[in-house]
Amino acid sequence: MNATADIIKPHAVLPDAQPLLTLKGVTKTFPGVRALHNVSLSLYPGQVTALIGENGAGKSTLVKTMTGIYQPDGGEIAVDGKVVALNGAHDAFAQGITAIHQETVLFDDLSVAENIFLGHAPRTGLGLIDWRTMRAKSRAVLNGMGAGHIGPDDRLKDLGIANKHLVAVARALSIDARIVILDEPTAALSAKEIEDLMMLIEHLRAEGKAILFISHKFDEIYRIADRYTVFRDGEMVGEGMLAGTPQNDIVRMMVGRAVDQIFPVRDSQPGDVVLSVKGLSHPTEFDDISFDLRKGEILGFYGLVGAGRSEVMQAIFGTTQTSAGTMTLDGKAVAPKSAAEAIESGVVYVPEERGKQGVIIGMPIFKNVSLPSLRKTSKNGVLQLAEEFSLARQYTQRLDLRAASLSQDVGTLSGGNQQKVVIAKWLATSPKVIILDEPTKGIDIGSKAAVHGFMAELVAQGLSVIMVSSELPEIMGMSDRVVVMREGRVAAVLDNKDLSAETLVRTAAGIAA
Amino acid sequence: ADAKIALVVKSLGNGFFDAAHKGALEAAKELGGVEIIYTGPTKATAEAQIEVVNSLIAQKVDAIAISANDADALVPVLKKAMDRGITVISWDSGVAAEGRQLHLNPSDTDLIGETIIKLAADHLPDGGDVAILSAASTATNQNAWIDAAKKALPEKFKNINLVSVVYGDDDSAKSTDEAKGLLKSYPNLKAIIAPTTVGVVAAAQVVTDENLIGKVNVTGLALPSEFKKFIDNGASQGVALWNPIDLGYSAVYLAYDLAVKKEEAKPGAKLSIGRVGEITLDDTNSAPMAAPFTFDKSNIEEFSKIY
Amino acid sequence: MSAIGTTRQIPDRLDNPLRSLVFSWEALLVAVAVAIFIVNSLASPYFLDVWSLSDLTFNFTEKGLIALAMALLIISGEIDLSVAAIIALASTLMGMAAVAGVGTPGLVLIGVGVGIACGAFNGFLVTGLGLPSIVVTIGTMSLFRGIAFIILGDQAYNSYPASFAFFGQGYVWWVISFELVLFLVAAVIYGFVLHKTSFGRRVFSIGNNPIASHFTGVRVARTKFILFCLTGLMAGIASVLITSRLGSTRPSIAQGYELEVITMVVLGGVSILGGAGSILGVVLAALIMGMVTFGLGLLNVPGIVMSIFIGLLLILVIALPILWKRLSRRRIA
Amino acid sequence: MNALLKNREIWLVGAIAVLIAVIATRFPGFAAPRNLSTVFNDTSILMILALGQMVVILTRSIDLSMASNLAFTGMVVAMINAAYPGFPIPLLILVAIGVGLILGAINGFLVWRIGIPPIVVTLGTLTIYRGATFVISGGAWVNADKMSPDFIGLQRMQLLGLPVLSWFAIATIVLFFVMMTRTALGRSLYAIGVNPTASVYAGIDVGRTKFFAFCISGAIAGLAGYLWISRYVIASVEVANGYELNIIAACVIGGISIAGGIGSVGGAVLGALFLGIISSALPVVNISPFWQMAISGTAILLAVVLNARGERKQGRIILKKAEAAAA
Ligand SMILES: Nc1ncnc2c1ncn2[C@@H]1O[C@H](COP(=O)(O)OP(=O)(O)OP(=O)(O)O)[C@@H](O)[C@H]1O
Ligand SMILES: Nc1ncnc2c1ncn2[C@@H]1O[C@H](COP(=O)(O)OP(=O)(O)OP(=O)(O)O)[C@@H](O)[C@H]1O
Ligand SMILES: [Mg+2]
Ligand SMILES: [Mg+2]
Repeated sequence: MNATADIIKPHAVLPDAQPLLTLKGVTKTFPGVRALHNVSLSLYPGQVTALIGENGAGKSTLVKTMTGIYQPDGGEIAVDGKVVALNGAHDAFAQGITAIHQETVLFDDLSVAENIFLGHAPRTGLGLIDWRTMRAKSRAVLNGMGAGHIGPDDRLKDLGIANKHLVAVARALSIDARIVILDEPTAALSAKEIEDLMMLIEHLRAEGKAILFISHKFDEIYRIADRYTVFRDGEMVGEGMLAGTPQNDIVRMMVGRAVDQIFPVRDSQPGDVVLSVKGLSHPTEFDDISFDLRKGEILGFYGLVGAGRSEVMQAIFGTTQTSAGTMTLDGKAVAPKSAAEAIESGVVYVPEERGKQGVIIGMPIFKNVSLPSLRKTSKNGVLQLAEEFSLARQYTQRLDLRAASLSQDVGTLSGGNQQKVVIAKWLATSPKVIILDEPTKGIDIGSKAAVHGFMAELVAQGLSVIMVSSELPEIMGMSDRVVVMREGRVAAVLDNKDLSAETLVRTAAGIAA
Repeated sequence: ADAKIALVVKSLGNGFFDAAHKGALEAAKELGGVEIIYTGPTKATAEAQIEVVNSLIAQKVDAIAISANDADALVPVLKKAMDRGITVISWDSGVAAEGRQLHLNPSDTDLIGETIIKLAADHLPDGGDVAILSAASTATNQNAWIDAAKKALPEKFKNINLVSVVYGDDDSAKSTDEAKGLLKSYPNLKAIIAPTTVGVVAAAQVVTDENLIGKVNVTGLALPSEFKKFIDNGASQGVALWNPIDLGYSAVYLAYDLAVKKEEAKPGAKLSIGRVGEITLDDTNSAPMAAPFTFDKSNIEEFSKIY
Repeated sequence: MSAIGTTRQIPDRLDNPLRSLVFSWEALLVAVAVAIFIVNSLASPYFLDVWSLSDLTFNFTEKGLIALAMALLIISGEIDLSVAAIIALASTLMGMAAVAGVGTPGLVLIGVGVGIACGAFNGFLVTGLGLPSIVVTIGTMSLFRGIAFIILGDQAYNSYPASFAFFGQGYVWWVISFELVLFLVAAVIYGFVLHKTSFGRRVFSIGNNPIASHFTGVRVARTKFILFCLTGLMAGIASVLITSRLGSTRPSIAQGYELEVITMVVLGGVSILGGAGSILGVVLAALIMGMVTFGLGLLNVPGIVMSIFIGLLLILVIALPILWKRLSRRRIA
Repeated sequence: MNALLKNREIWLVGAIAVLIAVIATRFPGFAAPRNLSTVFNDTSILMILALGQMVVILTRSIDLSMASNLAFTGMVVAMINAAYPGFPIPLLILVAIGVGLILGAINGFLVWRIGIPPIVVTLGTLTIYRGATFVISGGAWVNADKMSPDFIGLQRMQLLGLPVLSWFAIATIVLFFVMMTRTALGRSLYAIGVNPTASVYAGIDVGRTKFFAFCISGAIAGLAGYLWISRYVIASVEVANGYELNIIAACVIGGISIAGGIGSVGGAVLGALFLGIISSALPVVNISPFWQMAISGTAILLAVVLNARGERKQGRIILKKAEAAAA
């Protein structure tokens, strides 16, 4: 690997700014993985620093090191120029460091107030928890960030995903922090909520807090950040002021090469209707969903997060039961009552929640791939390992899986590679329809291109693809037609020829043109 | 040693069996050249006792003298022992006839049944309600005594009314709960008869706790050393038992008679048991040792020092 | 790192199979078993005797049979604490039938049938109603044995036909008992099913991630239901054996067996959290537990003291690999 | 009102009231306050133990060794009392709590530092602690006549109309209530059960908190050891054998989720009371004791079904129409 040649020399740091927090030579190793290697980073008051890097570059690991959840193997962390030891999250609180982590890490069965104050609850004179003050303070924090509709006594369980995210933000703000870290805070948010969050970040910056912002979305980064730091394979490979740095340069630093961000050009000529859905309904989640999917077509599903797209897909896949509606596949009526039946008929689903619903962590790659095809690889129910290996190799290599061996636990792979294993397992079943739910969510730019290229290849071979995505460029770049969903219903089915982003967003949000 | 004799008890730790062990050692010394293996499960179940017997078979002991947790369940393994040439006798709590060569009853079953009722009746000149708190529902000897007691009631104790039989499983907590239940359900209860050393202590403690001394008399079979307290405080007017030391002594003697002296156990046979005397086997090859002995205020002091 | 597009051959596996065999859990158990065998032979002159060794097997065959099915159940992420109660209920109903004059084949059918029915009941509560198996089976544990107590109370059944004695007391050949043969045959079958069939593969996948398995077309509920039925079946078979061996039935039969069975399974290297384990490990663990209890029994050590050894063995055998891994990691770092 | 109906404790109180009413129709004396206070006293030890178990279950763990711990500590204090009858009882209680705590700490240490799953650890110590009871006592029982009058008498003393044993239970309940609702440790116990990962992020040391949970259940088992032995006046190896499952059953009936994070002091207490009422009522309403096991098994199953219904996640409502209908 000859990467140094591509690295752009860091810009000079502004001389007048004193960093609030500095990391020097931080190293962190997990068994078999060097997540951080000799990393340095500075955060400045009143500035937003964007941390950029491919999946697995070590960004979240760095966040966890800065918040005391991981202890570095080497190097030092200094706040205000003084070296500190962070032996747990409370040490980080004490230093005024707070973070919204990549995973929403909250307590479903506890109240909002407690979610905000757990670990640093106000005490009475006797040292007991002072619930009254805690509620009052929670209300103040929530009101202060324009989230007054959330009550301190609400159970977190009963909140929607966006509100949960706001509670996470409130928690971060409840600590009088000087350093605020946001690790992919926008991944689960809709356009409007992202906008609110951006305002909040600007507000924090104006208050003089030092902010670290992590995202895979370049529009957000250019919108909010002042500086950037780029990581690759656990090393810091570049940093500087964002203004004047072209996106392409940053992408080159990230992946060590230039990446073609253009979506694959396809000569799409959809054929006959393969899957036809009519009036599919669910008591509470969606209603009267109808659409057709043609052979060799990529049908995009667009909508705001929570529009119910995943539920519709799971109904088609047989894992959610419907109350009304019919489906035909290749002209034959189907009504799958389980995933097994759907797979049998040729419909497969790459779920949104990869770790929970997609890969089976604890099992090696080849067993993950062969699981839905066991009938094919085994003889009278008796396993044939050689068959399984060859099946797994065939499909993972087509997807350019990066793995040391096929017997490696799938849990040791990066997110993008896990996604490839899930796709491989479905391809091995030779499906007619493949449903991809947010196929590139949280996936870095390189893997993203691979997945997109692969989708193009699939439809060229005559498969039909449904792609659920909340990313406009992806929807517009990949789909032949787009189904827009809003609040559990189909708002429109649009042809992708000369479709404007504005139309899409307006339809999804229900705003008249 | 010339002979290895295993004394298998229902459960280890029970004072009654510890006393029997003493007697067994005494017999071994008297006979000479006898090694006693004192063993048993900690939990009084048949399955656990079977594993103990299995290991004794493997050790090729000469004789097994067992007080069984279950009259039937132990039969197959004891038969196996006999097939492998081991002398098997039961004592205290017996096994079915095909599982042993002879059975040594601590006393005559009918006599015990009658005695435990009599202990209560003696202090109830006008009659009244009594209840029995037994050990495990599977305990052979207790069940035999209760049957005998039931038989004796209409014949000899017309004014005594047995209202209930409950089981404390020789577990002090369960026995306590059952005794309390009896007192609650039968407010007119005059006596609790517990023919087991664990149950009788639990019942006496309950009567003491509920301030029913003088109203409810606890009686049954008890080891004097464990029960002295309740004779002293009046919770009990008197209890009965036989001498466990003699019982252990006799069991070893009989096992020795059969295993080493090659005496034959058959109906009518007379066998000597050293200082205790001699027994005659009945047609089920069993024999009683001695009449139960009653302990009350007059003699408890003296016997509580012995066992 | 190669450029995108060039295909690389991903090897099937990296580690040497021989090496992983030597460092496997089973190897550890074999070492423990051999050590216990040697210690037993040295400690007691009676241990190395064909009849002793034959009698020894009775200490684990019944529990071992249940442990085989329990291993699959625990690997799938569930547990069944009611197995001993199933034994009691099945034995009670067999006793009732025997009193009514049912012959030996009928009794076996009843024992096995009751076992399956109880297992199906557990399976229905867990998979049909979606309840946690640990609490469900704590409940059915009381319920099943409770029914046995209601039926039998303080009585016992002991009028089994003479031919019924064969299952728990009979020998197939010389010192080889029927129970041992049954256990070994069942072990081979279970080992084959778990490790060599697609059913077994699905059991592992369910244990590792039930949701993803469900999304991959594995019929999770059905598979778990089958596993509960299998566990019930094995408890039913064990009930036939133990009833035959004791020649009688009490409602308190097999009390406390459930924890011994689970100990056996865990000692055999099955992860209590599901997703990992092997039948060979369980068989070795059964053998180890049998040898420890029998060996100490030969020295007339009370059963309760033996249980200390079993408890220590359990914790040590689980702790050793964890500590070993930690140590070797520290050495590398 | 709605919130009130959702409250598990209210349901349990209702169930217990119905149970008492049903029993009272067959045996009127049962509902008398005097009798109910006796039932409370009889259930005290189970309530105390259930509270200790609750703390552990909340953290997604389980302590199967409580009954063995109880037997061991009970034997220790009984032997001390037999050997030194003059040893002050309050000190002896402290010894019991201390010994129990040490045994609990051993469990906690193995869970925290070695990382063995709690069910495996306590399955092991379940047999080890009971075996140790045999070893220290040589298998011999300590009988009532070897115990000092104070040892036996303390819990039987009346204080404000209730036996001291009941006061032990009341004090434990109050202490646990304050601990679970008002202290950082109590809230941490809930938090690590609800979401262990989030707890780490909130600055809670999950392993150490579990360790404390086991220490608490151990100390409780120790206290219960003294109470048990002095109540049933016999210390043997077999004391409370198999009782661990009763303790867990009380927690389950009380709505403490085996998956952790859900449960309350009130629930544990009521769950124990429910079992206590059943076992004390059966004899008086003349139901054969042989029915007891089946009845409590059924009660456990019913409780599990009902609790699961209460916990079942309400589906998200996306459709506006459905939302209106549901409101
Ligand atoms: N707890 C852990 N144990 C082992 N390996 C880990 C652990 N956490 C992270 N890693 C590994 O460390 C590397 C860096 O992971 P990290 O989560 O920091 O990446 P990231 O930059 O945040 O990626 P993403 O953009 O996908 O969030 C990856 O290879 C990951 O697999
Ligand atoms: N109330 C909630 N609490 C937690 N997570 C939620 C909640 N609502 C939605 N989510 C999560 O947010 C995501 C989107 O929800 P869902 O998939 O049901 O709707 P969708 O319109 O299909 O969304 P998407 O555009 O992400 O596919 C899912 O990952 C879901 O688990
Ligand atoms: Mg990350
Ligand atoms: Mg979705």
